[in-house]
Amino acid sequence: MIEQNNNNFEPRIIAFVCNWCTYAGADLAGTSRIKYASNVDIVRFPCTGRIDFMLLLKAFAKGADGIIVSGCHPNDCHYTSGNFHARRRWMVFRDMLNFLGIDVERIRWSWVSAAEGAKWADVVNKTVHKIREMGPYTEYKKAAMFLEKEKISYE
Amino acid sequence: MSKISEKAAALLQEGAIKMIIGYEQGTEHPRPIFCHTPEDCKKLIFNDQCKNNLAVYLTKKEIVDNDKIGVIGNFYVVKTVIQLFLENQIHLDHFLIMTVDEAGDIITFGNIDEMKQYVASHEPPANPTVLAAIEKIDKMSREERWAYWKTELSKCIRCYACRAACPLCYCNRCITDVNCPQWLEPWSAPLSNIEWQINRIMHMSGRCVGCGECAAACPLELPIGLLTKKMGMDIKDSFGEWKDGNVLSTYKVGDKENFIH
Amino acid sequence: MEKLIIKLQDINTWLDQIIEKVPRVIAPIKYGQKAEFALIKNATDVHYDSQTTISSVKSAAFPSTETLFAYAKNGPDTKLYNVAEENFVNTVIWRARPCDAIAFKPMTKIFNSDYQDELYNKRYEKITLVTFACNKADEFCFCTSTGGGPGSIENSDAMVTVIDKEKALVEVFTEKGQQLIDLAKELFEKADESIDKDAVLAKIPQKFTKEQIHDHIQNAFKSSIWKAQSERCLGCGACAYVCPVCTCFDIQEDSHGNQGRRIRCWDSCGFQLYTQHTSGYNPRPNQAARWRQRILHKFLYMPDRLNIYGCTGCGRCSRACPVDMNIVEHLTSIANSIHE
Amino acid sequence: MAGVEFATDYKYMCSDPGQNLIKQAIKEHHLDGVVVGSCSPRMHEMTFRKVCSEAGMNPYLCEIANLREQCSWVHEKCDATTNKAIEIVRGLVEKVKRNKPLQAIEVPISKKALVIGGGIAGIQASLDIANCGHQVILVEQSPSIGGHMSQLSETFPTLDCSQCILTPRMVEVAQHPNITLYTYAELEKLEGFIGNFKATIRLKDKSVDFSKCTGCGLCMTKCPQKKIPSEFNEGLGTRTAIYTPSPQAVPNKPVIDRENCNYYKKGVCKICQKFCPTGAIEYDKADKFITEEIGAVVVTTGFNVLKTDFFSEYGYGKYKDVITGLQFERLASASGPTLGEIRRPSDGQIPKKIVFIACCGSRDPAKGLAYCSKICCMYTAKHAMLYQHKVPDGESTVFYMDIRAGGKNYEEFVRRAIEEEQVNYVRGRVARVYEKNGKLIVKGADTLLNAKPVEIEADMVVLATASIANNGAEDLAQKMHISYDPYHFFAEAHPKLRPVETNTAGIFLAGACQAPKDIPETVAAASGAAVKVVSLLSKPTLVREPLIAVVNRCAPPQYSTCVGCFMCQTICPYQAIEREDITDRRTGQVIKTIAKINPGLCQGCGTCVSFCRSKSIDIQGYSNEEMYAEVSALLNK
Repeated sequence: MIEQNNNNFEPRIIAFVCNWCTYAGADLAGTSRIKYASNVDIVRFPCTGRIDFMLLLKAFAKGADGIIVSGCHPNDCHYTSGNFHARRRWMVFRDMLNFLGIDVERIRWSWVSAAEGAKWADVVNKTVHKIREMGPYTEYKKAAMFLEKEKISYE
Repeated sequence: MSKISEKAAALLQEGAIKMIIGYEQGTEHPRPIFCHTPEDCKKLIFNDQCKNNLAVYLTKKEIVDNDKIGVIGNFYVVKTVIQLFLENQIHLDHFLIMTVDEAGDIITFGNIDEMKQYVASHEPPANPTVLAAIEKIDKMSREERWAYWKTELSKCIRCYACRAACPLCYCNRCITDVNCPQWLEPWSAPLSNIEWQINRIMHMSGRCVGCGECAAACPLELPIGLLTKKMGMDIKDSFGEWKDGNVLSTYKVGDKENFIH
Repeated sequence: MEKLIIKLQDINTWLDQIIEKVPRVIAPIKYGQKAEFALIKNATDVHYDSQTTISSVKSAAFPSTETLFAYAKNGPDTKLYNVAEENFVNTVIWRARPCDAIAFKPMTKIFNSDYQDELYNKRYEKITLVTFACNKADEFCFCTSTGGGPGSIENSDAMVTVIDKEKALVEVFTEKGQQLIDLAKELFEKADESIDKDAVLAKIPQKFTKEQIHDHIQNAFKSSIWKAQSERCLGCGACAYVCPVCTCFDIQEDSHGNQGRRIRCWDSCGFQLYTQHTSGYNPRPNQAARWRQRILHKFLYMPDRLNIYGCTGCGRCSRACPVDMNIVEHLTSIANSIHE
Repeated sequence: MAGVEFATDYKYMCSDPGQNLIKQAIKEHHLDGVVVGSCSPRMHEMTFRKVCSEAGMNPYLCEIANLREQCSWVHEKCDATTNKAIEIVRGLVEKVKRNKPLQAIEVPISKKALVIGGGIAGIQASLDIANCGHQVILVEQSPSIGGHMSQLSETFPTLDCSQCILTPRMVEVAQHPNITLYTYAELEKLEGFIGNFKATIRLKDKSVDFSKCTGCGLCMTKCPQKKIPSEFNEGLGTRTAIYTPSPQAVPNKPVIDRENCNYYKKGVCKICQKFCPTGAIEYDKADKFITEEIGAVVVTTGFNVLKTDFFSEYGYGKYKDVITGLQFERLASASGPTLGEIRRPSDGQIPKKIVFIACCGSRDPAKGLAYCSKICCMYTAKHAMLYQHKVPDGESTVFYMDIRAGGKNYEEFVRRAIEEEQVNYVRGRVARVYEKNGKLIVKGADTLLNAKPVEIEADMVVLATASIANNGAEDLAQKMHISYDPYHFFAEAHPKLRPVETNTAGIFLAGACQAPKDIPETVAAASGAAVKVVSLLSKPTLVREPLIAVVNRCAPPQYSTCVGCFMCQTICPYQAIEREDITDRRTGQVIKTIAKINPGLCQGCGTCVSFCRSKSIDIQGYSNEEMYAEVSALLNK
């Protein structure tokens, strides 16, 4: 339910998180009843290394205004090095997106451990706040809706 | 008959080599030629207009069989051969890799190390117009950059000449042909065109040898060469010089992560 | 048919009239060092002094991506919706070349050979072709070898031939053409018969005849020439996508949850995947087979089955090819090769 | 939602009636997919998947929508929250539609356990496992097992002598046929996964050949280095450079502490070698490394206490007579430097006035330690009591915040201290301790007498300093890939239901390395962890979740879309990616070489999946199609 006008605009945010640290951290936020903005939907992956960059782009194409990518802190990866490989991938990916004029400021990268429920809530709130300031991300979705230029007669 | 043609013809006569891939004069520019007979070798030329990355043929089953093939390629062919070798795509004993020096004499590489040495010492200077174009885009605002690339890449007709011309795009199933899930819309449309390029760049990152053939191949002359070049520059900044070209399959604990909070 | 004269300086006035009245006017504009067809809003946008455009103008009737129909699933039942009529608008293709104009004949035949392709027909019948006779050509042009020519009037609605620094000859062949003239009657006057159009046309030597090619290839299926010619072919789709006659397409789905569209988009017989079966078997296992298909389809199957010719001699495929697969060169060598 | 055949709700889906609802639905509606909207999958995924398989559905066709921890508990009650819940469910419905039935994987188990840390927890766990007939490797970093418990004098609430109850256990460990004890050793590397770990252990060189040494102790009497503060005595006593931590050490054979040995420092001395009757002394030997195949690990590395120098307000440890609780234990211990007499470290006088300060560092966010150290209330009461027994005419005062005596006979014990032993309990914080003409002045406030300032003159002050994680705990956790909390205590898999397990399957916790614990709790946890290990090692094979990567296969002539670039091999943290030749059945000639994932080694991180350019690797349970569908569905209206 994206409001297209900025006042009372509620961002849609997808969070891509690893199962062992950030997902557990989010659970901890839950068990500790820490309240945070409900604009975020969490998608659970085994490891940040598993997160395919195409899924981020798809999220934008389908109308996400912001994205959170989060996993275990360096050296804490449940799988030893998944987050290191992911980090490198993000570095190249981020530079490339930026060069193409895709708004990397809308992607929040973070490390949130299983013990950092409060940090998770904070990451979500800060991101939601930032994206609310930035307004809806229409450019990318518009480009995705190219076919719509051909009118259909819905009788 | 040029030194190149003589040498090539000799190689074929000796019989150890069944075919030689090199350059001949084409309609407007030099183009690849496949010499099967000493007669064919007469057509062989080599100059700085010989741009095609001949290594693209070395992974094609229909061209490479068990016969030994000679290749008289430019700098980037040699560099690509190293990368293909590191990626387990070619058996070096199937090929005789050669290039030509300033004097027009053939340089023959006996092994991978000789190629590596050559590559380390002969890198051609970056194309100034490409660098200028990149700088121009870097100076734009993000919105301008988006507008620029959207307009440019909207023209893409998805003929995949960029893919076909790239010697490192050797997958026998490209991600564009994966339909479960359909990562990329296979039809020409602004976003899927952009996303196709993003995939191409991500898949090339750390592997790209920088020959620029993707851009040269584009019938619509789209500035996709800037993307590969820029990626190369970013990678150099972040991870240092091209070594064994597997930047994304390795890591350092100390990689900079100024963007992760 | 009527022969008229228009002053060169009036041509833009005429075109602006057309642009004002016709919703979609497509003409070559400057594109880097080259030219490319595009929608124009001003007569001055047109780039006259150029070689053939990179792409053909076939997309005016056969877009690279188009919706066939839309659908919406609601519980058990699914509804289908047609493409709206408003998408099909009157179109003038300005400064087409004779080879562009001719190309629509085989295209129309192909899209109506058995199934009548409504979408193509609706687009095509709205097109008016204003062709300019070619006064220059490059080494890739070979229309004279494929039955066309720099002054060929075939399939044009009107043809403009620049005669000298002052004036141009305007030949009107169809009602559609006449309607464009009527938009600016005052600019035209009758041409006298003495005008020698051929004198100003580009000279394009004939390299071979349709018949030669046909004779040589009809029994050449097993010939080794296909491998020899296609060795350097990279197997991209550039040639097919810029070709004015290539009509191969793919059908795709664009579905979002419970609704979506069925899409038609360009495809090319040059791609390995084009004939790949699910079983893994590929009847055209190598580039040689695919190159052979391209040539035989255009120069043997089409003439035999639909009595059309699959090539207009525009030379775009050769210009677009990353490895200079020069079709004239190849066809010539076929024409000169002994029967196999 | 498209494809949803049946939907219902129930308050406690995980309860028996709830589970039956699911079973019935599966049977009645012939379901081939189930989404449970409930608490976190980390809580009950297993439960519900089991329910599904009991109802005849493949368990991996069941997904859990996390509507509690990640929705209802963290958001206000409003439409937006409800919508989010709907989205989460929609996402998983689309995912589950694409889930494939999977079969669990069986792998062999190395029937041997590794216990890290030889304190009471490690001793207990080792004995329990060993007594069940399984091999145990016990690794202790110091020269002797026993840990902190062996330093204690008496133990609350029974006041029985710590060493009297511990020493027999230590000996039992040393003599147990199923226990291999490595003292003066450390875990160097831990590879592999549950059931199949490979542990590399560093055996620090002792400079003494234990096979020759008889433990006569002559060397220790001859060693010229005599002034080294003894760790065992918390610095209140001294030891030699070649030493055993205590007379009751197990093994009771000395090692040379290279930092303090004249030979290792200056290159000359070798007195111990001269005097050794069995020629057991061997200098300059390198550390040894051994690797062991093991099935499970118990981490029992214990804790440490803050030293007095942590406390500026109590003089940064510059007052000799301000000591920690652990130091007091040594003074009170019959085997201690004062043979059990309470004497001041400064002048050896018997303190007539003594002050105990509880909660030193603990429960003090300002000092960075928000948690309660748990044992201080009890041992402080014990200390006061022991003092009163040993110095009947002495005066003891305890400053406390509040008394936490939860535990069997704990409250009674504290009451006894206050009522029968006349220990003076003052409720209040101590602001400062300073020296004034040879006396320690303890300045505080009595918060019961509305913060009336109190100033007590004392001969000795005992700080109940906070229990903290061992330094190096973080490194160890990272070596083993287990998680830890902000205080570097190791984290359990679930605070209530899985208290002795870590998030890493096959690695268990016991004792104070997890959080401050007293002896009974530690022993209970150790036995608990032991049972977990035993139940694991008793299985013939280990059944593992099939959530692993696979390389696709397709029709000839491709056979697989994998092109064999093998760049995934450098990515895999488990060396699980091997090469597979596809050969022509008739000619036997190799057609192509592709990647193959070893299902035994793959842990399912999926890093190779998102790295593979041709998308030839996919991961079961988190497949490309599944994740793509889930993400799309979250946003599709």
